[in-house]
Parts: sequence; structure tokens; C-alpha cells
Amino acid sequence: MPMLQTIGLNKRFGGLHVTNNVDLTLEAGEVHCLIGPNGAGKSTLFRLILGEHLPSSGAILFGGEDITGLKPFQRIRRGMSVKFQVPGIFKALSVRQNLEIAMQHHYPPAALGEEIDRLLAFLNLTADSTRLAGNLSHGQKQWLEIGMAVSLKPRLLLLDEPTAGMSPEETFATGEMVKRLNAEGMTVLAVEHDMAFVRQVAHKVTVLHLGRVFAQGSIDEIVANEDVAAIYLGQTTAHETAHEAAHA
Amino acid sequence: MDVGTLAFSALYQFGDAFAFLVLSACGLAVIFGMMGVINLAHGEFIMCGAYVTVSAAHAGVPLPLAILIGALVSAAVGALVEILIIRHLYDRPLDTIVATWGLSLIFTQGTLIVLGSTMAGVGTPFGSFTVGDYSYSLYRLVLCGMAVLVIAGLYALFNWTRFGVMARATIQVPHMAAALGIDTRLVYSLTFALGAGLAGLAGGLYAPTMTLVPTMGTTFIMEAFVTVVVGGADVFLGTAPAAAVLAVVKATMTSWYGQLAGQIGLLIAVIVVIRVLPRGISGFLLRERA
Amino acid sequence: MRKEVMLSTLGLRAGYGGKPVLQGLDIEVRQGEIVAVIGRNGVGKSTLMKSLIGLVPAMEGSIVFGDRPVEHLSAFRRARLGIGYVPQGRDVFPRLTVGENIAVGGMRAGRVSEADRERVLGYFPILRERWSQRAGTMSGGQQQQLAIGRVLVANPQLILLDEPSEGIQPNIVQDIARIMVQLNADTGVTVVLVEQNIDMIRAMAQRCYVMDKGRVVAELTREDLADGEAMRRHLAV
Amino acid sequence: MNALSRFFSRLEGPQTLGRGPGFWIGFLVVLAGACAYPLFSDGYTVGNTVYFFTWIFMALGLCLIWGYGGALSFGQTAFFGIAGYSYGILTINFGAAYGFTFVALLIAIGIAALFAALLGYFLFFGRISGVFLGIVTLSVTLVLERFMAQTAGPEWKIGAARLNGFNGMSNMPPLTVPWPGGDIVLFPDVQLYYVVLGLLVLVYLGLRILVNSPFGNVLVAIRENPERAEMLGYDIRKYQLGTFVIGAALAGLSGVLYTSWGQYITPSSMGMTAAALPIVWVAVGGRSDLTTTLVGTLTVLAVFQALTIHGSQYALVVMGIMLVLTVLLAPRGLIYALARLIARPFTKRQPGDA
Amino acid sequence: ADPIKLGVLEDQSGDFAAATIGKVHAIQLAAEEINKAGGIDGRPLELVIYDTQSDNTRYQEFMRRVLQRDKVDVVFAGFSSASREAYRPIVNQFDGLAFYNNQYEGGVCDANMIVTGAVPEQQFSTLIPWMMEKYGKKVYTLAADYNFGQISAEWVRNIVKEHGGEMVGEDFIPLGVSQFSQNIQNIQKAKPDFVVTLLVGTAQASYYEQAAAANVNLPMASSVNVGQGYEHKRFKPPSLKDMYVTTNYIEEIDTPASKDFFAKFKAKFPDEPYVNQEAENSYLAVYLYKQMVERAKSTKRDDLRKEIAKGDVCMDAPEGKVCLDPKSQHMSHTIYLAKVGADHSITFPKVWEGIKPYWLGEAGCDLTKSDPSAQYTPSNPPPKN
Ligand SMILES: Nc1ncnc2c1ncn2[C@@H]1O[C@H](COP(=O)(O)OP(=O)(O)OP(=O)(O)O)[C@@H](O)[C@H]1O
Ligand SMILES: Nc1ncnc2c1ncn2[C@@H]1O[C@H](COP(=O)(O)OP(=O)(O)OP(=O)(O)O)[C@@H](O)[C@H]1O
Ligand SMILES: CC(C)C[C@H](N)C(=O)O
Ligand SMILES: [Mg+2]
Ligand SMILES: [Mg+2]
Repeated sequence: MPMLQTIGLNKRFGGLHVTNNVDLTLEAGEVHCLIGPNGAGKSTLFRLILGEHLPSSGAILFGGEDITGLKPFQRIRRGMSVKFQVPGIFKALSVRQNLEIAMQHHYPPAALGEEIDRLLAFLNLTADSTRLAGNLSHGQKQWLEIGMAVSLKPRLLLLDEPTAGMSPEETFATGEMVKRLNAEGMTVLAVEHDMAFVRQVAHKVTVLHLGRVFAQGSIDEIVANEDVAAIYLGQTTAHETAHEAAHA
Repeated sequence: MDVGTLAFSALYQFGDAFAFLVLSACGLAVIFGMMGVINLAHGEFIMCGAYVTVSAAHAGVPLPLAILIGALVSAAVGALVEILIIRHLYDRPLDTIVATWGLSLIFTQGTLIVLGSTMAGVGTPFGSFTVGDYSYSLYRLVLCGMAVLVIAGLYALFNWTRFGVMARATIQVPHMAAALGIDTRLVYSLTFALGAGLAGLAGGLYAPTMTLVPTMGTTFIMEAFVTVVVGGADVFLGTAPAAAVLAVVKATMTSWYGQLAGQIGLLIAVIVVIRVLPRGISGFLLRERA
Repeated sequence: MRKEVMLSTLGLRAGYGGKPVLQGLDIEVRQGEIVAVIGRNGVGKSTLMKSLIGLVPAMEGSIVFGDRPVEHLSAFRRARLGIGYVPQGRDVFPRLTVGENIAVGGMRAGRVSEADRERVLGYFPILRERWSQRAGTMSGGQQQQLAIGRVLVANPQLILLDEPSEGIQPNIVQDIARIMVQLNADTGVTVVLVEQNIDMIRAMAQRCYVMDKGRVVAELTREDLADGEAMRRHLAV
Repeated sequence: MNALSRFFSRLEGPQTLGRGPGFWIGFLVVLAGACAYPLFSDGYTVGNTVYFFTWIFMALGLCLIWGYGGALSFGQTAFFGIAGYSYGILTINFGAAYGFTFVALLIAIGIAALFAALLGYFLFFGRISGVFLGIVTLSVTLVLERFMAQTAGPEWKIGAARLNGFNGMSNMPPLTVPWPGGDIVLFPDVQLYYVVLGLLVLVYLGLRILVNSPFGNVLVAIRENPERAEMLGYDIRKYQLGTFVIGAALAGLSGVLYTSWGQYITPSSMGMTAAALPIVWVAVGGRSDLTTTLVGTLTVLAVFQALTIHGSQYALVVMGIMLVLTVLLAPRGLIYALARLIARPFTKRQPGDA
Repeated sequence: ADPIKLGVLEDQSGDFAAATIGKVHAIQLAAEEINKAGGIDGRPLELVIYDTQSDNTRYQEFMRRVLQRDKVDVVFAGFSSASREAYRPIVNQFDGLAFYNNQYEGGVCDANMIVTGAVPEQQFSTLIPWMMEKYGKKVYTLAADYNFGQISAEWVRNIVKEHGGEMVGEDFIPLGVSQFSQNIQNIQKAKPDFVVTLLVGTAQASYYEQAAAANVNLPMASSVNVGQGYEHKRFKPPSLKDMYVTTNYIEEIDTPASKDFFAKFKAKFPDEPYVNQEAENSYLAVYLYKQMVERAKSTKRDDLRKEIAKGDVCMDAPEGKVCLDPKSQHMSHTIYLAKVGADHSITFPKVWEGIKPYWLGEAGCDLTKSDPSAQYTPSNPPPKN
């Protein structure tokens, strides 16, 4: 059974048809990347999946169940979790408290402290645990948010541009983290513009363009697709090759 | 009684309620809608406008000019208040409730101490006219006209002028507005002064028709808040239709069941509107066309 | 012949709540240069940009723009002197339309001239298409383009770009780099660029500072930039 | 011993100032002082202190809703008034015998809470937040005031209880403890003092446990970023509603105590001025913490009363100036700032503390 | 000798201040005079004054304070009836003695209270028949929508009926409302012969200006306005033209006693905007208290009430002779009918002397026998037994 399935999903904003009959299927255990030009409708699709927007028409199945009409928190409780494009953290609370709020219902109180320490170390934020989250640098905020999303132990992890603003090195580390989570059984749907990252993690890539599924396939197929290059990739990037070489 | 007389009287009552709602609310709406500040000293700016207007009129200044002076003095006081107090509170708008509450105590009681408990009025100008069986105060029509003028002026100011766009930008993302070369402090001061000035204008316009006491501002407050809530955050789209809707509610309820019904009708209208249109009328007009 | 210095800092210390992030930082940017600043997350790159435009006050040290010390001027005065700033995270005015956002960008120069507007809309056609959409409802990448366009429309002498490629589709990243280089060639505009995208740095920058812990720890030349190995070493510091 | 330390640990957490043995020793000292003080004081002062205490419950409730939950309720006085009138109606009809006044107290609080649940459902499930929430709740309390003010006529009565319009309702019995040797009527004096003090300690500790529990964590999360809190799987509307109802019940408790204290309740208890006062108390003390709210409310009440006594006409002006200065100079509240100042030499700077 | 302490709780700030600052001044004036003349039975009078800020809770706080801490012998307190009701339970609880020196809706039957202000039966039984005689039988009432307004309106209604007149309309206005266009039109529609205006508070006084601007031009009658809020001084003529008010005192009263009082008042408080009926009520109350204490040779409430029970506690006040009624502990008054002219000058077409506060006693309140400590209204009279 697919982990997530959208069936004929449509979303209109006034005259703007932002999501156009999208059929997307995510198999359990895969890392699926969603790419496409700015304004293609990727974030909107995310919001539909999360229930922040209600679709104009169409249905969403999660683990075989129809979740189209559910409220966001109900979807989260069924095993989704998300990192937004713009970091959504509790700015006036400490880093540690941010994680505590995310995790308190998923771990027994006795184990909570230890779990938080573990996650802090994993996120490289141990030294910053008492700082206010709002005072972190942009990249650190991204990490914290990923940490909060992951800590819910979701079946499906949704990542909207997880590496925005990260250096190649950090992007790579994030990719490794995603792979590790995936190896532990998490299904991942990520929106990214960083092709190196996509190449590093994706089992399957879907290209969205003008609200439609424009192409789908493995990363190599997509990169080789001239139409995709025309609308999105531009000339093949030199650095991507360098990056690959470095971590080969 | 013929239909024309009835229609005119209904229209007159509606216009009268509309003017009171608009003029009470517009100063509050500008400050709240633009700056997110709940100005509990709104009534005191109204009082200030009224007092200055009447003092000027007593000193022999013609009434229209006196009203203008009232509005300007209120605006100046508003600018001063912004510079001394409000400016320091923009990052915590809810605290402005306390600060402006404090200000209102200072203004009301200060006026009482300095100027005494009342001030003699100037009398309503222009006399009356008759339609059918009823006679009406002509000045009330002037108030109505002023209300329309103020709404139109505000709309034009904020949507069509440089200052308007600048002010809206500043209020949304102040640091970015500054980084693009806008003198955000000046914009804040001017916007607050505008709100205070409009309150003063309301005070000046109503001064000839009312008792002048230091607490007179409070009689405007409820109407002002109700209109702002029903209008929603966007002053220019919201205030006029909100005042129109509420004027209908108030005028009808008052004429059928008396003033208490009119007042409670207003407050119930708020709750209903909030239930149906949580973001007020302007929120509805600007809704993400989903 | 070396061109005049357009922007320099000397011993600049700046930060938040009395705690400096920049720990005595010196840079020097000459007129017409495109200089990149790189460094890991959290080393203070954005703080540097904010303190150059005046959003983070300088606690110590100097910032000289042209021949004027500007460290005591408030942000809007620096902007009026000709500094344009594209922040990390875009910060468009969400409830203004695209058109109004552009208009605000042009305010320091008075009205936006027809020609400037057309030029910017030529760079970013999506802005023309969405001229009266409210900026807050634009996609992330669209907002980024708006943020850049909003600054270009006022023809600044110096542009501070904080991670302009973030969230932008690859071919538009290339476009932006091309536009900036073109602009630099045509008008001699000076650019300070904070970036993580190596391709973009390579495509644009003539020189590069490497930052760590609030200080400049290295300076890379164009040649160094071409060397993939050296670049990675620095970005990994 | 272990149980005790576990109990104390539940009272502490990042959501409350005041931690560790130092704080709790101080707390016990203050409590002991509060218990002993009627022995050294006169009836008036004790009665007046009870009067101050009666308001604190409403302030603590608002602190919970606003300071912790981030939802500004400008209408706490509505619940205050509803509970006060309910207490009056119940006790005028059924008397004070057999400890009925305490039953009436509970029922009155229940009625206020029920009303809050209805209103809150309306508000929070309609996703109203921020300043608007403030204005709507204010409107509600103003409707109640206007309405109650005109109930002067004989037709406005419930059982034997005349609502009595603007003049207010009186003649209800004070809280009365049934006692073998004759009921103890709790006039504002020493007995009432101990009862209210006991309630106060109970509510204060209870709220501390609440805000430091996972519930409290979610509450501040909603204050900081409701969208994100929801995306962590919390039904924020239910949390907000729950908080609102608790806060309303506390306002109701204040209402009943006030009514019993002066045997009087009036529509102006729900008016504009009355509605603004709780906000002033909470904001001046420091709304983000229970302890500062408690101390702040007491301080403001005492200072304002003292000013009125000694300041004659200038009292209101001075109050106004004090409010403005407090907001300007102590952004997080006066008591909060003082607590910080006092605590500074004793706390180690935490690494990375900004 | 030990001073006699007199507590004063009046509103010197807030909504009601305009009408009540004069009460405090009147008490100060009387106390000064008495002390100059050797005090009460040789004991000086000491005032303990608190500003109640037009706030009921302040009355509660300070009533406890004066009775329990300052241990005053007597308290003079309150303008609005709400404030009186707020402090009355406390006076009862401490078994103190309080003077309510204010005109009000009547009906307080409470042995701890003495009322020197006028009540509806005194003002309306005189005013309404006179007006109906002069202007006609169709009456319209415009009243504040709370206890005072509603009960007064009831009095008006009953008296109009008794005298064969007709109520052509009644409008009630919530306190604080200042806009009257709709009411003005209602009145024009009903075509009454005169309008009874029972408007309370500064906001509601705006009616006069607005009615004049709409050219309503009907005679008006009132028991509160002018005598209390001196609207004829605050509004521009001729907005109060043809207003008739029954009051037990205003500063224009042209008797030697009144002129003398007014002169003394102005000498001490030259900036006083107006000396209204409540100022006189407060002034005479001090002398009344002096008389009672001197006769009883005691300040104890029970001793004073024994004197009252004799039924001859009377005095010559600035308004004329007044007496305290033992059954209700209310005051008889000289009632002046004041007419406001087109130029807002005052004339007195009629004066009634010795009008008694008859209703409470007739209805069954007899404080010499029992003390119910309650407030009654015509539609909710004392229980008959
Ligand atoms: N509330 C809205 N009202 C109107 N248009 C909207 C709204 N929300 C999104 N849009 C439009 O829908 C389109 C899709 O936006 P979306 O944010 O999904 O793009 P995206 O694929 O995530 O792009 P990016 O890569 O730039 O983040 C854009 O053209 C955007 O302007
Ligand atoms: N508003 C703030 N208040 C306090 N500290 C801050 C604030 N903003 C940033 N910091 C801290 O200052 C340091 C530098 O932050 P800055 O944003 O300049 O980093 P950066 O180099 O731009 O990182 P990134 O690549 O992630 O954007 C970080 O440690 C960050 O936590
Ligand atoms: C006429 C009023 C102003 C006074 C009156 N005692 C009251 O009920 O408030
Ligand atoms: Mg997006
Ligand atoms: Mg940065």
C-alpha cells in the first residue's frame, strides 16, 4: 500500500490554478524529491497534504485512509510531520524547550531528558541548548526545526527546502541525516532546489510545473530530460560534479 | 404621514448614526489598523479636540477654523505622545493598552484639575429645517457630509499617495522599510498624529452639540471600538462599510425598541460579525480568494 | 590603477543585546567590485550585512562608505546614501502588492521611473505577471526575486546581497548571477555577496572573504575561487 | 522526603521564575508571615488585605490566559460579574444555612465557567486571536454591563432576588461556615482572611503545577507560534479553550469573594474601567509569570489605594504616570524586573545567555 | 476637648465630579463656621475626606476605612445611588451612621441612614400638576435607563394618571449615551404638551443642545437637571428655554438666607462654578448633625435617633425651614419651581413650603419601630403586616 497518494488534487486561488490535477504516489520507505520552478506549486501541494489548505477538488490518502477533510493536527497524529520553508520555531523559548514541546508526548517523562540530549547532540546544538531559539543563526534554526519534525517519529517526513541557506558541507550532512532516517524506516517527501542534495538522497524525483506533474523518474532520468533543463535546471552545473567527486 | 417624510426621516437617522460611527472610529481605526496599537486614550484625543475647538470659538475664531485648530492641536499632542511613549512599544503592541490607559487617566484628570469640571458650550450653528412633520438640525447633515469626506480622504491618502504606501510598508516590516530608505520614525509619528488628529476632528465637530466635560471622550469609545472590530484590520476598506452596516442596525433597533436596544444591537452585531467574518468586513473583502 | 575604496570597515564589532557577534572585523571593498563573503552557518555573515546597512548598531570600529563614516547613521540614511540591501529571508511587505513593494523600493529616489521599472521587470518577468498580487501570497522564490528587484529599482551604488540564491530554481540562480555581473559591468555598481552556492560565487565574485567567529580569517582571489579543493576547505572550516 | 522533592519538582520549570531551595524557603517565610500577620494587625487592615486578595484570583486567571496562553482576554470581568450575581441570586433565595454559601460559591463559579466554555468555543473554534480577541471579549462584558444596568424594574427578579439595575444587588449573606456552636459568618476579618489566604496558596501552587506540566509547555508553544504548535500534533483550540475556562473560573472565584466581602455586586464591576484594571495589574507585575503577577497585583492595588487616600485629586494623574513609566522602563513588568535585579548576583550566567 | 470626626466620601474626580465637588466644599464651609463658633458642644469638628473617584469599589474600601480605622462619628457619603447601595451593607455591618445628602429616587428605609436630599414625591407631586395645569395633559418622559430614571418615570406616570393626563411616550436612555436624534424625532411624533427630562450624567445633558438645534421647542420639566448639573450655565442660550425644575435649592434663590449662604460660599470658594442643591443639602446636614448631637449630648447613633424620634429635629436652612421625618429619616423641604428663561436666567414662578417625604412612611416604613435596612419602590413597597 502506498504511504501517501494524492488523487486528482486541485487548488485554485481566485483565477490562479495553482495545483492542477496532481496524482502523486509515495511508496512506503522511499525518499521522494519534489522539484520545479519557483511558483510551480510545491509549497502549496505541501500545504494541501498537511491540511493547511483544503483542496478545491481531489482526495488525499495516507496509509490507505482518506484524510482529505482532517485538520492538520489530526494528520500529524496519524504520523506525518513537517519542516516549513520559513523556519517555524518557538522563538522566545530555549532550544531545549522547543524540543521538549515537540517530544513530550512521544517519550515517557523519565526518558525525555535523555532523548533531548541525544537529539541536541545529533543536531549539533548541545552548546546552544539554553539559548533562545530566535537568536540562532538561520542555518541553526533550520536544523532545530528538522530536529523537531524528526522527533515526532513520523512515518512520513515532509521537508520544504530543508537545506536553504546551508553550506555545501552542511547540506551534505543533512542529506546523510535524511538517508539515515530513511534507513530507519521513515518515508520522506522533500522539496529542494539543490540538485546535489536531490542526487544524494532521492529514490524518485517528481518535477512540478505550473501546478502539474511535469516529469517523474530517477534523478538521472530527470537531469537528462531536456524539457526539465529548459524550464528549471539551466546549464548543468559544474559544482555539482565537484561535489560528487568530493564525496564519492 | 406621507412616504417621503418617512423615508427622509429614516435616511436622516441612518446618516446621523453613520456619521457618529465613522467620526468616532476613524482615528482609532487608523492607529489600530495601521500600527496595531489599541489606543485607549482615543476618547481623550476627542476631548482635546472638543476643548480646543470650543476655547478657540470662545476667543472669537469662526467655528470651522476653530474645528480645524482643534484637530491640529490633537494631532500635535498625538505626535508628542508617539515620540515620548508609543514609539518605544512597537515590538509589544499589547503593552500599549496599559500605556494608553495610563495616558487617558492623566489627560482626563489633568483636564479636570487644570480647567475645572466643565466648560461652557458654543451652541449648534446653522439652525434647523423642516421636512413634513419633523424639524431637523441642519448641522447634523454637515456632520454626515464630513464623515463621507473623511472616509474618502483616508482611502485616497493611504492607497494613492506616496505617504500611504510608505506607511503601510513601514508598519508591515519596519526594519526592511528602514533599509530601503524610509524614515520609519517619522512615518510612525505622522501616522499616530493623523489618528489623533482625526479623533480631535471628531471632537471638534461634535463639540457644539455636546456637554463639555473631561470624561466626554468615553461616550464615543464604544461606538469607535465596535466599528473598528466590525471593519477589520484594513481601515480603508473596512470602516465605511462597517459603519454603514452598524448604522442600519443601530438606527433600526433604536427606532423600534429604544436606545438600549440600539446599543445592545451594536454589541451583538460585533459578536455575530466575528462569528461569521472573523477578520471583519475588510478581512472578508481581502480574503485569500480560496 | 586601483579604484577608490567604496566601503570599508575597521575593527568592527557588532551584535545583539550587548554581545558582539562581529569581533573586530576588517574588510575593504573597492568601487565596482563584486566581493563575496563565505563562512559556516552562524559565523556572522548576516550580522555583517545588517550592521553595514545599519540594522545592527556598531558597538565599536568604523564603517566608511565612499568618504563618509556612516556607523552612526541610521539605516534609512545609509539607504538614502545609496546602499541597497537584500536580506536573507526576503522580508517583502506581505500585504502590499508586488507593484507597491517595487514602489517602496524606489522611494528613496523619489518616484520610480518608467525606465527603471521596465528594466527590473525585464530581469524578473514573473513580477510583471503578478503586479497586483499581494506579495505575501507569492511563492518563496518569487518573493526572493521581488526582494532583489525592489532594491535594483532604486539604482543603488552598493548592493548587499544576503544569500540571494536561497530557494531559487537553478536556472534563475544562473540568471541572477548573470544579471548582477551585467549590471556591474554596465553601471559599475559595487556588490557584497553572502552566498553558500559555490556556482554563484564563482559566477559572480572577483574576490572572497572567509569569515569565522566574527572575523575575517582568509581572503581568496579569483584563482583560489576556481580551485574547488581550496573552496571546500574554507567552507568547511 | 522523596515524595516531597518530587512534589517540589513539579512546581518548578522553565515556565516559572523562582526555583530551588532558596525560593521555596523564601516562599515559606512569606507564607508564615502572612499567617502570623493578623495577630499583629488591626481589623481594618486585615479586612482590607482580604479585599486585595479577592482580586488576585482574577489576575492569576488572566496571567494564565494572556501571559502563558498569549490570548488577551479583555473581558475577565464578565465572568467576575456573572459569578458575583449568581452567588447573590443563589444565596438570597436559599439562604446561608448548612454551609450553602459554599455550595453557592461552587455553583456560581461553575456558571461562569460554563459561560466561558460557550463563549470560548465561539472564539477559539472560530480562530479568533490577538487584539481582536481582546476587543470581542471587551464587547461581551460591556453588553453585560449595559444590560444589567437597566434591570431596575420589579420585573427583573429571579426568585426573591431583585437584580436591581445600576444600583446593584445587595443583601446577600457573606460566606458562612457551618459550625456546631453557631455558624461562623465570614465578615471581612481574620476568619475570612485565613480562608482566602488558603485558597490563594492552593490556586497559586496549582497553577504552578499546571504551567510547568506538558499542558503548560503546549500553552506557551501556542503563544509563541500557534501554527507550529498545531503542526506538532496539538489541537490548539482545545488547549486555548481549556485555559480560557480555567481563567474564567478564577475570575468567577474573585467575583464571588468580592460579592461576599462587601455583600454587594453592581453592573459597573463589568464596565470599561473594571475591565481594564486586571490588564493593568497583570501587565505591571509581569504577565509572563505567576509569581510576578501575584506580587504585582497586590502592589498595584495597595499603591493605587494609598495614592487615592493621600493624593486627593492628583491620585489618578499619578497613577497614569506610573503606568506609563512602568511600561516604558520595565518592559516585562515591574516585579519581573525587580526579581531579575535581585536574582542577578545569585545566578550563574548560563553559557550563551544573551 | 476631643474632636468629633466626620468622614466625607464624595466624588472629586471621575464622571460625577462636576456635580459633587461642591458638596465637599459645602461641608468644609459648614465645618469651618462651626469650629469658628466654638465647635459642637465645645468639641471641634474634624473632617476626614477621601476622594471616591466616582467608583463604587472606592466607596466600599473607604467606608470600611472611616468606620473601622478612622473611627469617625458620622459619615457623609455618596452621590449616585449605586455608590450608596455599595456602602450601605458596610454601614449596617458596623452599625454606623451615614448621611446621604443627595436627591435620589427614594425608598431607603434604613436606621443607619439619614437622607437630606429631596425625593420624587416632593419634586413630582408639585411639578407635574403645575405643568399640566399650565401646558396641557399630554406628557412625554425621557429618562435615564436605570433605577433613578425608571422609578422617577413611574412617579411621573402615576401622577399624570391621577390628574387625568395622558402619557404620550416614554424613552429610556442608557447612561453614557450622548446622541439623541431618534428620541427627538419620537418626541416630535408624539406631540406632547411638555417633556419631562430625567437625564442623568454629563453625556445625557447633551440632549438639550441637540433638541434645541432640531428646533423642538417644547416646554420641559425636570427634577434633576439645572438643580444639579446647572445645565443652564453650561449650554448656550436658548437651549434650556422653558425648562421648569423643582429643586430645594439653587444659587439663584433670592431669599436673604440663600443670599447669605451663597455669599459665604463664594467668599471661601470663589472659583466654584455653581452652588447646586446637593451642596446645600450637605451644608445643612452638618448643622443638622450639630443640633442632634447638642440635644442628645452624645454622638452615639441610638441617642441621636431618640432625638429624631421626637419629630422636632428642624432647622432654618438656606432654602427655608426643614424637618427630619422620624419614620423614614428623610427630610422635608421647601420646593422651588425654577423656570429657565430664553436667556437662561432663572425665575421662580412658585414656591411650596414644607413638602414632606410622605411616601415611605405611608407605605409602611417606620424606623422608630423596626429597621428593615432595605430600599423600596412604589412597585415594590414595604411588606404590610
Ligand atoms: N494565497 C494565495 N493567493 C494567491 N496566489 C497564491 C497564494 N498562495 C500561493 N499562490 C501562488 O501559487 C503559486 C504556487 O506557490 P507555491 O508557494 O506553491 O510555489 P513553490 O512551488 O513552493 O515555489 P518556490 O520554489 O518559489 O517556493 C505561486 O504562483 C503563488 O504566487
Ligand atoms: N537577533 C539575534 N539576537 C541574538 N543573537 C543573534 C541574532 N541573530 C543572530 N544571532 C546570533 O549571531 C550569530 C551570527 O548570526 P548570523 O545570522 O550573522 O550568522 P550567518 O553567518 O549569517 O549564518 P547563516 O549562514 O546560518 O545565515 C549566530 O550565533 C546567531 O545565533
Ligand atoms: C440623580 C442622580 C444623579 C443621583 C441619584 N441619586 C442616582 O440615582 O444616582
Ligand atoms: Mg515554496
Ligand atoms: Mg545568514
